[in-house]
Amino acid sequence: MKSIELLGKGEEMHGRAYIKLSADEIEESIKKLKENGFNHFVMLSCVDWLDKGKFELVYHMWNYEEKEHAMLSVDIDRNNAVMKSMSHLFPQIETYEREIHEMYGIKFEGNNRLTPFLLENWPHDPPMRKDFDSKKFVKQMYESIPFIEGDENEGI
Amino acid sequence: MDMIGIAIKITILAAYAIIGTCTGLLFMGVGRKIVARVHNRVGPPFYQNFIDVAKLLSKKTNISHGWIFDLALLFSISGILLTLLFLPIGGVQLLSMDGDAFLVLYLLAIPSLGFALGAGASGNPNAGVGVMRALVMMLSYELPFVITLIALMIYYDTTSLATIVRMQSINGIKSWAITMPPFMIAAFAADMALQGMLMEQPFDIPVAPHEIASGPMVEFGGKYLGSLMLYKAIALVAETTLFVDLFLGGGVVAHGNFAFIINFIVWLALIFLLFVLSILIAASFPRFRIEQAFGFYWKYEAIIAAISLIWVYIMVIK
Amino acid sequence: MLDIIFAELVVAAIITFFVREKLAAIIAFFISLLPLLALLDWASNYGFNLINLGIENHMKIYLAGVTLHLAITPLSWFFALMILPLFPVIMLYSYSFFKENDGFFALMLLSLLATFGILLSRDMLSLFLFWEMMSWSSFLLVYRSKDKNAIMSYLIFSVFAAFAILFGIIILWHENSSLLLSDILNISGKLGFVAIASIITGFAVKAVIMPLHAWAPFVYSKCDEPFVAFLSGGLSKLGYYGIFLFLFSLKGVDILQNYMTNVSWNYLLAVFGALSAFFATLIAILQDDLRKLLAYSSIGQLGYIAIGFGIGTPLAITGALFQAFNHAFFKAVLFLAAGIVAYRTGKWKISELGGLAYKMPFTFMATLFAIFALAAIPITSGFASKWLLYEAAIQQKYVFIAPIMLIAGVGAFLYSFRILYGVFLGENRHDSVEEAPKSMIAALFILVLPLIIFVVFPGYMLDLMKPALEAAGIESIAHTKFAIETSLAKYNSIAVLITLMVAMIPALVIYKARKHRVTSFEDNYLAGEPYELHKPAMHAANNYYKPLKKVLLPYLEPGATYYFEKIYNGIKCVSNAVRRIYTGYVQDYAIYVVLFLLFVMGWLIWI
Amino acid sequence: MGLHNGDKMMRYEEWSKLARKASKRSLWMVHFCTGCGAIEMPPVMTSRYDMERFGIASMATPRQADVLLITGYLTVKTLRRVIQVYEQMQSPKYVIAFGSCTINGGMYWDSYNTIKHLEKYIPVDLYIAGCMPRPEGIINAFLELMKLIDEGKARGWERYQKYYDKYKENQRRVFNFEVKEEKEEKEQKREKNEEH
Repeated sequence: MKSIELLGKGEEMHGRAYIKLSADEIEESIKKLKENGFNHFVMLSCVDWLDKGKFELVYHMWNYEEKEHAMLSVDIDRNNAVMKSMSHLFPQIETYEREIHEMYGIKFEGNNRLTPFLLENWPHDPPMRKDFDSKKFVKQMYESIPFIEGDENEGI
Repeated sequence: MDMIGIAIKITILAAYAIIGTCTGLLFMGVGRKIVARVHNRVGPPFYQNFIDVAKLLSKKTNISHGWIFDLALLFSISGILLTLLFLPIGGVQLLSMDGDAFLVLYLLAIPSLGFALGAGASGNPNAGVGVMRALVMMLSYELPFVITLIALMIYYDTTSLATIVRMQSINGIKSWAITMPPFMIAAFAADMALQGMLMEQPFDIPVAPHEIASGPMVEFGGKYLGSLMLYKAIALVAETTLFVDLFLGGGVVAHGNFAFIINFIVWLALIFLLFVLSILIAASFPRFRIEQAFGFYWKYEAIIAAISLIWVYIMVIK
Repeated sequence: MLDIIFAELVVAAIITFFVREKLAAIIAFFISLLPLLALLDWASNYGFNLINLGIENHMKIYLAGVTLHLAITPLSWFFALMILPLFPVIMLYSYSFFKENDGFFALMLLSLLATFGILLSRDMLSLFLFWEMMSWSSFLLVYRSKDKNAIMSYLIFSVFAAFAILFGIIILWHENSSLLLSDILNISGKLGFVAIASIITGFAVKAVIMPLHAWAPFVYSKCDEPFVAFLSGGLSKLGYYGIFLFLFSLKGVDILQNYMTNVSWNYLLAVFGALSAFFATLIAILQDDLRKLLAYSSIGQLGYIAIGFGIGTPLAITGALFQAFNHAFFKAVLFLAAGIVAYRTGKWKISELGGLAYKMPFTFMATLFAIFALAAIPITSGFASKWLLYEAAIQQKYVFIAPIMLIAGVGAFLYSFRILYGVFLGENRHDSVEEAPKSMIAALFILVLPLIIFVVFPGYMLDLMKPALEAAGIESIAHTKFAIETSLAKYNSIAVLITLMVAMIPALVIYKARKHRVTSFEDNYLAGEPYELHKPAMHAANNYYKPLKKVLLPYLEPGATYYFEKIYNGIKCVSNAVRRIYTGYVQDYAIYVVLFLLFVMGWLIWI
Repeated sequence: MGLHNGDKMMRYEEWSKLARKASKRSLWMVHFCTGCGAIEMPPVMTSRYDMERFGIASMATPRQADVLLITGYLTVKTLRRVIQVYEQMQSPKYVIAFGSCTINGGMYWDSYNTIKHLEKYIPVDLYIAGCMPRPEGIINAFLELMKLIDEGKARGWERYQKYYDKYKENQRRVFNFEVKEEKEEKEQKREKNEEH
């Protein structure tokens, strides 16, 4: 796998290169891959390992010539989740970072558009985290809103 | 100023106004049926537009944006009724002895200016852009139409529609303007201009529902939209009658005691034919962009109209 | 009595220099009523005896051995009726327009004196004298705008006009050794042609006909509004007064015609008028600055008068005079309204204005009516004048001019709606604006009055014109009080108005049948987006006719100013070459003198 | 945006029989396509099912329309826009809700930001069951709506005016994601039985 040779580490998983990196190595490895062939930044995903107490950020990149998918994975601590922003490498990373910030609460330094994105005026803590109980929230919020009863001959 | 004479005249005018509105609404319903058949579907009943107008005028809440917005409603219906009454319909000169083709041309502008004011007053950006397109469209289709109009006037040496109709109906169909070659070209150019005037499909750029949310009519609802539909119906009849008066002898084929009814039927048939032609063009063309429409009218149509004008000028000079 | 009026005008002009602006305005207002009084008094000998103060209608001024003959004629009476009412209205308007009095009223009174003098002068010397007084008093008013382009262009074009007229007058004076206007008839041949042609071009500059219009957009858009209202409403009519005087009253047309028979000269005037109407309208559509737009629209509408004079038939001339009358009033209303908008918001660009209709309802109504008159909608007298011009063009079978005139008419709709939508309708971005002061509103509605009177009775206007036309040997066309009859068709304005009222009934029934609720501006359809969330920009007036501009600009680019730039560059390089001679060293000058002497000696020896 | 502040209440009875007949045969729907049901509309409009034969046409703006189609799940953010469109429509107006997502949240029953029961926020005249109903279902729904209008049962617009503040309260709570804890309910219950 070309990306593994380039970065010197990582192993092949289901036909994709899975490379484990630390937080400070991530920037120049993305730059390196970007220079030789991996010019398509697919997406930035985040996995919440509640029991291990960490978030796993995965930067997916794609190489059109080699037809190879490289996954650069970084682990960051779950409690004060802070990560450097990579939006200066690929502009679209800014949007992924906004969504992950809203859904997981990871703070990205250098990205100055961490404003509410999908959930307008959402006061609670980020909903995608494993410790957020969506069923209980739905019961408390949506069920608690009463139906509007009127006298019967008012149509349905 | 005998009162009876005036009273009769007013009743005739009122009768023709009502006939114009009903035929207009009927034609729109039949037009939707034809378009449906072209799309190979059943289509609404022919009286659908009567129901639509009744529903619109019976809406409970009518939202307006101030007194300038209401001007649209007042100017639209009164302006287009005025235009209809200044046209010779089926050989009957309603008021067309008192005005001429230029007056009708400028009377057609009153309703569109009224709409422009109403749309502007609503403050919606879609309305502003829609009115801009409507005015650019007016500027573009007016050039060929005006050139053909002048060709006719120079040939018949009059600007009054009543005299044009009379001179074209001396010996029935043979004396129609469209039978003469230069006027055939002029009729083609004028018919394309008619397509723009009626705002039918290829040229319904100002009221495009997808791009600018139906343009000037964005904030029109209830009785305002009802008045707009009435305006469109009467405008349909007025503009096609103008074309029939200019090129097809105003539908006057018979003279004599029952001539009135025959002429009326011929007039009705002619404007229906014209409307069907424009509906078929509408059903088979996608919408133009505004620059394309402007270029189409000022380049190609204007050249065609100019050819007919020069040809008529040479004929008249000789 | 007449000399007393002239004396009072001069005295008032001097007084208003030193008085505070409010008092100056009042003095100016009452003094400018005097010529109007004289006008109404003289109306008695033209079939309208209203008041008779016994002001005699002719006067002689003896000036350094030369007598200036001043007398009223039917033609100048009609033109005075069109121009002089503007002055008191402008004084009324500027009562609250100016903050401090820096000579505006004095200069306006001087230009009133000059206008009165031009209209009354019966001999060429007084005509030229008052024309010069008019030029420099209006130049000083233009100078107040402190804009280089406006000042330079106005100066150059007025000087060119003055020289052209002076050149013509000198030839005429030399030919038949008499300055009286009535003696011009017995001149013909090459000299006559040159004289009349130069005088007509001189007047055409002030009448803003296309190739000579380059000064108008700068001056109209930079000077202060009340003056521009007079400039475009009144002064341009003086240009047409001169053209009518020399072309038709003094049979200038025959002099031009029998010199060069193959070219029909007044058709040339009509072609220039048509071009100016067509191109000025298209340029006006694309403007963003309100005053520039009004300037080009004014050039366009004045083009119609040139077309009328160009066609030359009685029908065309009646139409042209009617159009001149309408233009004087509706253009003055539009410029004064632009002044009110600037007075209140301080902005000119249409894209920055918007939504003033609800804050300034009266100004909006006056502008709306003036716009209807400009766009020749049949409910205003604007239509009658344009209708006469169209009839004349068709009667003469002018195949090139008629379509251009009609298209320019339709083009007028575009920029007139631009003014209405851009400035008055749409989103209101000026909350602190309130209605204009009373005096300005009064001024607007006084000017709108004649447009209403002459839509109901177009016949009256033709009666007013009849003495002027007969004096020039043109028979007036058939008309009753309400309708105008021509050989081609009939226009019955009262039928149109009554039918409009009757046709309004169904509209009112529908309007009154259901109650309606007025919502605020925020409750607009923005594809569901609530307005409060982002407060998006809602005014679509910026770069309004973008598609039209994309199509038209390549054709309109090389305008008249393009040619004037070429002339300007030519003069510049010539003057550069000449400049090099003056090197500043005395020796060079000594050499020049020696060379010149050698040249002279050689010349003498050689003969 | 105070839609109905101080408005005289539009009574259903004031509506004449003829007007009701006319509005039944000429239903104009506003083209607001939320969720996955919008793709069912083109076959309804085009030649196979052709809704225009019943006088139904699609209009560009809410001002011109009578029927609002909610074609699928609604997130809280979209509900805010739907309510803005609903309030801009001119009464008498009707709402037809497509699919199970509007009835009880459908497959997003446990999602934190989709609306579960639409009639808590805007009055719904007609539900169409199905996880996106087929065009026949939609045409049948329109005919059903016509029957309801005839019998005078489709009075959603009147309910919205009558319980306007209740609807607004629900909408405010859902827009701010207000959560009612059980303990507050327990405290309220405790206070109630203390009073007794």
